[in-house]
Amino acid sequence: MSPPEQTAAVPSKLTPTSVRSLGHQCAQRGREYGVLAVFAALFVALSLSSDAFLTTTNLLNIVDQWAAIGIIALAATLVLISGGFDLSVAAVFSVTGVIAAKLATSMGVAPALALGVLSGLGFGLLNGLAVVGWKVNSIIATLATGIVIGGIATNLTGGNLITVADTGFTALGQNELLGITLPTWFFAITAVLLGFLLHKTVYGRYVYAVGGNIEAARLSGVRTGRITIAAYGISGLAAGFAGVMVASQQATGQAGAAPNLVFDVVAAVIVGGTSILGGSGAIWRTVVGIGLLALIQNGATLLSLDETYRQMITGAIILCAAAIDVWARSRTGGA
Amino acid sequence: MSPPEQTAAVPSKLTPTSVRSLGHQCAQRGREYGVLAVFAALFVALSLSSDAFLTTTNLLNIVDQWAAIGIIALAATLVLISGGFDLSVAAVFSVTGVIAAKLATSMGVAPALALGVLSGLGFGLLNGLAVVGWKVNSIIATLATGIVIGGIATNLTGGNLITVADTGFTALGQNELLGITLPTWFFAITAVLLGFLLHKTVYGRYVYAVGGNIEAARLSGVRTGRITIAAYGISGLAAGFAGVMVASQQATGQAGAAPNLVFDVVAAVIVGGTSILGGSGAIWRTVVGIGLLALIQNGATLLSLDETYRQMITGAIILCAAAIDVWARSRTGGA
Amino acid sequence: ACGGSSSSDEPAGSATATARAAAGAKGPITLPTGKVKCGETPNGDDPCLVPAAPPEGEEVRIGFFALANNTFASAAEKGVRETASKYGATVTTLLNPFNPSVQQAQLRDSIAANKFDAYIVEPVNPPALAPLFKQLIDKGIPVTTFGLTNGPDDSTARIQLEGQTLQTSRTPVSQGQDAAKAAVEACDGKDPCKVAILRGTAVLAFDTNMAKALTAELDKSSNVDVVATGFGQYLGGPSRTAMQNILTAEPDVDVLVTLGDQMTVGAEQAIRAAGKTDQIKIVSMGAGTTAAKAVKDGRWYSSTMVLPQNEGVLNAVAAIAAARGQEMSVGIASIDTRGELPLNITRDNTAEWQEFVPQWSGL
Amino acid sequence: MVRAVDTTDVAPLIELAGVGKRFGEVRALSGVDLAVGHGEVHAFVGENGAGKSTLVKVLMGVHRPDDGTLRVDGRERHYHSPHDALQDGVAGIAQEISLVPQRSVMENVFLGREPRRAGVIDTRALRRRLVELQARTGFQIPPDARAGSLSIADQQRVEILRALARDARVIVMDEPTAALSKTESEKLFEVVRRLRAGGTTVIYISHFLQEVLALADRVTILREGRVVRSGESARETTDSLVTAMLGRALGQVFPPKRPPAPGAPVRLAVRDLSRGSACRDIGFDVRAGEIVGFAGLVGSGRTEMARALIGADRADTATVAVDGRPVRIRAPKDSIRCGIAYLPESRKDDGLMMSRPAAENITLPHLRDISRVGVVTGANEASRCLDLLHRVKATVKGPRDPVRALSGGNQQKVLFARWLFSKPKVLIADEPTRGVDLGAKAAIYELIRELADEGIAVVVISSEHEELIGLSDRVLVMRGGRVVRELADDQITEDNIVSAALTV
Ligand SMILES: Nc1ncnc2c1ncn2[C@@H]1O[C@H](COP(=O)(O)OP(=O)(O)OP(=O)(O)O)[C@@H](O)[C@H]1O
Ligand SMILES: Nc1ncnc2c1ncn2[C@@H]1O[C@H](COP(=O)(O)OP(=O)(O)OP(=O)(O)O)[C@@H](O)[C@H]1O
Ligand SMILES: [Mg+2]
Ligand SMILES: [Mg+2]
Repeated sequence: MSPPEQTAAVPSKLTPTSVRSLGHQCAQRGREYGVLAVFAALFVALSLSSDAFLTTTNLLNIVDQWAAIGIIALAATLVLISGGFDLSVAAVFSVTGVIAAKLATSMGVAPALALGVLSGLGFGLLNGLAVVGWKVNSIIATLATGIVIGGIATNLTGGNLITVADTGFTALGQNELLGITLPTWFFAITAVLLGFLLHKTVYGRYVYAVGGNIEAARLSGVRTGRITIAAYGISGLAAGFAGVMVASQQATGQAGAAPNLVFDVVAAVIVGGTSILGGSGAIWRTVVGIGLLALIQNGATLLSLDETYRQMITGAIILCAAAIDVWARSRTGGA
Repeated sequence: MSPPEQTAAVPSKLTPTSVRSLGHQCAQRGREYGVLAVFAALFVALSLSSDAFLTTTNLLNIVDQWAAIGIIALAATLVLISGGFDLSVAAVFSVTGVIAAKLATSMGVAPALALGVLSGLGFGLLNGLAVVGWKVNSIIATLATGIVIGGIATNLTGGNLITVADTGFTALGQNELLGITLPTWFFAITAVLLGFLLHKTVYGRYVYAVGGNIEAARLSGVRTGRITIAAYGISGLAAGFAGVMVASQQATGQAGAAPNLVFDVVAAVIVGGTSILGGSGAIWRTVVGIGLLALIQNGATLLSLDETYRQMITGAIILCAAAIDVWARSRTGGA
Repeated sequence: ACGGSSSSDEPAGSATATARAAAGAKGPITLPTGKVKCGETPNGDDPCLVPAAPPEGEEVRIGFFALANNTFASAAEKGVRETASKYGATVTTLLNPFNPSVQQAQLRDSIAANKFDAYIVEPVNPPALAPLFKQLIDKGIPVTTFGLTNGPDDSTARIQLEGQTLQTSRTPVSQGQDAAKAAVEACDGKDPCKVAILRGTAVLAFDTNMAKALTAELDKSSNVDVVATGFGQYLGGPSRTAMQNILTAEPDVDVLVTLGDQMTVGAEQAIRAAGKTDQIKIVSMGAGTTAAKAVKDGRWYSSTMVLPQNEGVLNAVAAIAAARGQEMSVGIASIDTRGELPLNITRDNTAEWQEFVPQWSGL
Repeated sequence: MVRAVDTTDVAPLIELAGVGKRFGEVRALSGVDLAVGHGEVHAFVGENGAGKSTLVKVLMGVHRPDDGTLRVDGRERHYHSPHDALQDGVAGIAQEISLVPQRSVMENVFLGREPRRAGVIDTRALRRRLVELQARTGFQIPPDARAGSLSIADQQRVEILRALARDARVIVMDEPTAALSKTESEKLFEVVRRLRAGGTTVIYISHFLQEVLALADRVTILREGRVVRSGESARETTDSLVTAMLGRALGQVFPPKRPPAPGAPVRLAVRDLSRGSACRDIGFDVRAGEIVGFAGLVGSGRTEMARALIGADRADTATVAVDGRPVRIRAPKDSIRCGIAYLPESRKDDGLMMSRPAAENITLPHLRDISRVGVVTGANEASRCLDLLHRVKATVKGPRDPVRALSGGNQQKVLFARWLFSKPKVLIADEPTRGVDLGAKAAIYELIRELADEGIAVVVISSEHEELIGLSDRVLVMRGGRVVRELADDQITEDNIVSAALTV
């Protein structure tokens, strides 16, 4: 979020640019949305080339399918903006589903689900502590904790699926509200909540500051450690929630449930245009990034693209989207 | 490379510390090698706990097993130091093996192998061009090209294995020289070559400069684009070579041959202590990083660790190694 | 539009099914391995419940959902495509990288877009797909599954989803048990007989159950001793590594059992490099091209029969027939379609599979 | 809070006793005893590497001292982070500019002190307060500009605004005027005086000793991490400070001018250099042995001119000749090959590889000279770098230490040494003595003059008029991207420069 549209509050006589700043800002606004343009173009192209695309069912399906990855990616946006990486999300996603499914067989469904989600928060906070307390690079720290957590998941399942028949258990992932599946609602709610958190609150500001220049943030009195730990906590919570949601949807807890999750998540966030260097990015960008990946996959199925071409086209679109976004933004000289 | 051992650059009459600086430097040297200490500790522990560990066969086996990943990780070190990432190596690894195997069925073995390796170089250079020319973040660029290249591999194989019976084809991966397998030799040679390139040549200096401060490098007359492109080229070449080597070893070309390759490669480089921020790192670090991962895997089998515990212990050791390395280096106040 | 036709090194199946099949004709169905025998199927339904050929009718649009970069799926696809082109059907392939959500999405999107008249699926995570399958069955669109068992219980080939048209699977339990039989034979006369097992991964239920059945069966023989378990990711390279490490830890292994030919290839390299070719008998799984040759040459002791192309043909015939109105609900352990062929190919029973053309290159 | 300026009766606001701090084996501070009173302006002076920044970082909670105690209001404090210090009302500006480059000026200024309601930022209050603050200081920076896109000087101003926004009792300023022009600095002094009048204590670090004497009530001199003496500034003179800092008296700061012979050849000729609105139609000559100074207000386009000239930014039009031969410069490598060396104004952003040792930083542009077939030949490099560091009077303790571990001034000297490695034909130095202590400044001036004497054409861009006056044979004054005035010999005076830079 940027502050409300307004020209320079203090007319600066030093810069010859201030008179141009209104026009400049408009241009900048437009150009910041490079990735959105790519998304829109793909959307239109699919609408034209497949009758099945622009139907309520299909569009709702798309969101529902990407809800879990989306929720994780939204939280990952925070982590990336704070200058870190969370590669453990795939493992957390699996283990929380396993925990929920396993507990559901021995206790009430509701506490089982809740404990599954909370375990995600716990793993996330541990990640944060490792990164902050031991000062270990986040990629290596979360790669390592991911392996450990994956081991725990395997251990809990013994290599099997844990199937839960209880309809209470499957409600979270399968039920609908106003004709829209709960996962879709959860995705939307997460986007709004995290968008608010990141763009309107002091905590959000600090996330940007920590990622942009941690030393500056520290000097300004920001307790950077807490900010970072909280970001990993949120990431773990989101992965845990998504894991439980999918376990519920699939009525199954499974170790190694999401081999490509990390790639999808990172791709979604970065395609959206959030920088891996930290300090810049936005929630809407990740929503668009998820949308782009979702459209590509959906389109491939609808147009019956051969697998090999699907892969090539997916890669090409991601690359082009990133390039166009870079190009559009470079024209503003801005972030 | 840094200047040879020497005390205070400027014999400063002002500082009382110069007489102590020799001792300081020794201490600093020792501390820089934190990760090496972890490696040594693990090595000793394994020697004591398993009779089978400290045998020539086992040690040679270990190196041979990790030769392919090692070769790729060595080249990835260059890319990381230059401030980038190459996530496409797994796909390049697969496709070059497929290309070599496929061509070997229709042309001479030697040109088939050579073309396989060269295609890796080609893909690498294309990665470099995408990163430099389009200014796309390297993670997203190589993620995308990786998907495209994976698609090409699938397309070439049509989902099958490509088996090559020719013994000429398998020589590269299976033959021995002086009782040591060729892959082991190749790994050693790559380490020496890239170590030389990175630490002794002008090109190596430029790699550090580009990763350390690209604007400073540019203002110092470094053609940063070429340096970067070359780094990706080397990475592609290494992945290509490793891919062909393994295809030869297995007498098989296969799409999707290395699902976890990227994780292993990144883990090895970062565990060694090369920074993902660019500008610092070293070839020996990656050799040690590979060694650490290899010891963990070998040790787990020798000690018959249960799979789930193996995962947990692997993760824990990686995390500890990274933490100890950070701790040791923080004590120098240095890089 | 989809270029999924198989590559040149795939052994040509001897598909000679008669195109003159009358509408709904019953009788022995002709598969690439020859004619199946009816009525002798301990593990499931009678394969002859599937019509010999589908009735004639309108073009059937088949959606084929399987694993990407998977030789088993490719071989099955080949069977599907050949059958489809013979009986007036089109095939669209949608692959997933062993990812349940991707497969789920592909199915949902296809259902929403009403793309196919019949679905042939290799189900990655059956519980997740069940609601989608029910939706299809309710609409009268046939669903057939192959490869992996479509249901929570993968010890049986019987159909577990009501209304499903056909399931062919080589159940992990029977597969593990068959491999165990070969291993026990290989251990004959040795006491103790040290066995090493090479699995794919620890996180797939399919793999876990296969390994469980295998060890349970091996435990029944008092002389057999499982001394090591490794993981080869169903790939040659990691298998070689795992085997090298196993041999370092347990130098006097007598028998190696792997859960896939491709892993065996890697493990064999390690055995050869360690100079233990004569010491270790290799029991593999898949009966692919490589395996058939290795067993004939006496390098491997055995390989357990897997017939992916048969599964493809059966699925396609059933899917097309059902789409044209024929009703059936058949669950077949695909091994029951092997006709005269043995459960495990070994050197001793070469006579029984002299003419056998392997259906794939091996897992 | 006591608002009395008289500090004699009251316990000192800040008291340090026996404070020591080591980095590895480097003793940055040892046994520092010091008292800072309420409402005073207290200056720290000392050579580069004397420990000034380390000392204030201890006060600001950035570093934890290894030994000794810190008391604030008579109570012993152990700060774990700047947050703790801020709680006590101690805020500051670090020497190295540290802003969040991707975020706006407004966000940077109020970082850590956002007006909020239940955790939600009150954007309107934020904007209002910034306007107030800007009015108070006279610093005018577009509130929505990205901090990273500002010039160094503007960034410095944002830092100052941020420190002021804390409403702190103690404000530490570590070389706040290093990047400011004279007029800008004057404005800052006003602010400092007003703060003092309001009872705020200001700790002030600067290498501009006159500035220190004019502004500070008390001054503490540091050398080698120890306090030499601490006392009222009224009792000090520039010379007494220098003597205490260096341990010796400093002779002449500026070397005598030796203008080139009238017939000296023109080494650098520039015509029609334009780049957008930042610099327009610039033309000048520099002769062998001549030092040409570029003066102007901050933002007048001097840096832009230099960058366009050396090919760091693409010029719209440019005609450049070196030694009479026209050259085409499209990238910095071209200008280096033509013998033009450029010392950038921001050592952190454009100059140094912070994680690499000094020697590697020095030889970066000259690797071709110390390599054979692409292989760097090491020994030669090390010894030459040692000589150079010596020549610029840099104190570099561990040759393998990354330059990040050096004090700010020593970093600047490393950068300077870079361009002495190979003898260039033209040297363009953009703020060459920024953050350098007086002793070293004299050495650098000496060096620049020596280089000129060797026949190099030197361009010095500086915001320190004194420096331009003392050093230059000729001064060009820029305004709004154009060269508006050329001053030679006697014309080079403060008045002339200022009037040319300001007059419309
Ligand atoms: N983070 C650090 N790691 C290692 N050494 C350091 C570090 N910070 C400062 N030093 C060393 O401590 C000493 C004092 O440095 P400091 O930055 O306090 O000097 P200074 O007086 O501020 O100098 P300048 O005028 O150049 O800014 C120097 O020798 C410096 O190299
Ligand atoms: N990144 C930027 N974006 C927009 N305008 C800029 C940028 N950098 C500089 N400018 C503008 O270009 C003009 C010249 O700036 P320049 O930095 O060259 O001035 P200078 O005289 O060197 O002053 P300084 O002391 O700040 O270096 C000014 O109007 C300035 O506002
Ligand atoms: Mg300082
Ligand atoms: Mg400037």
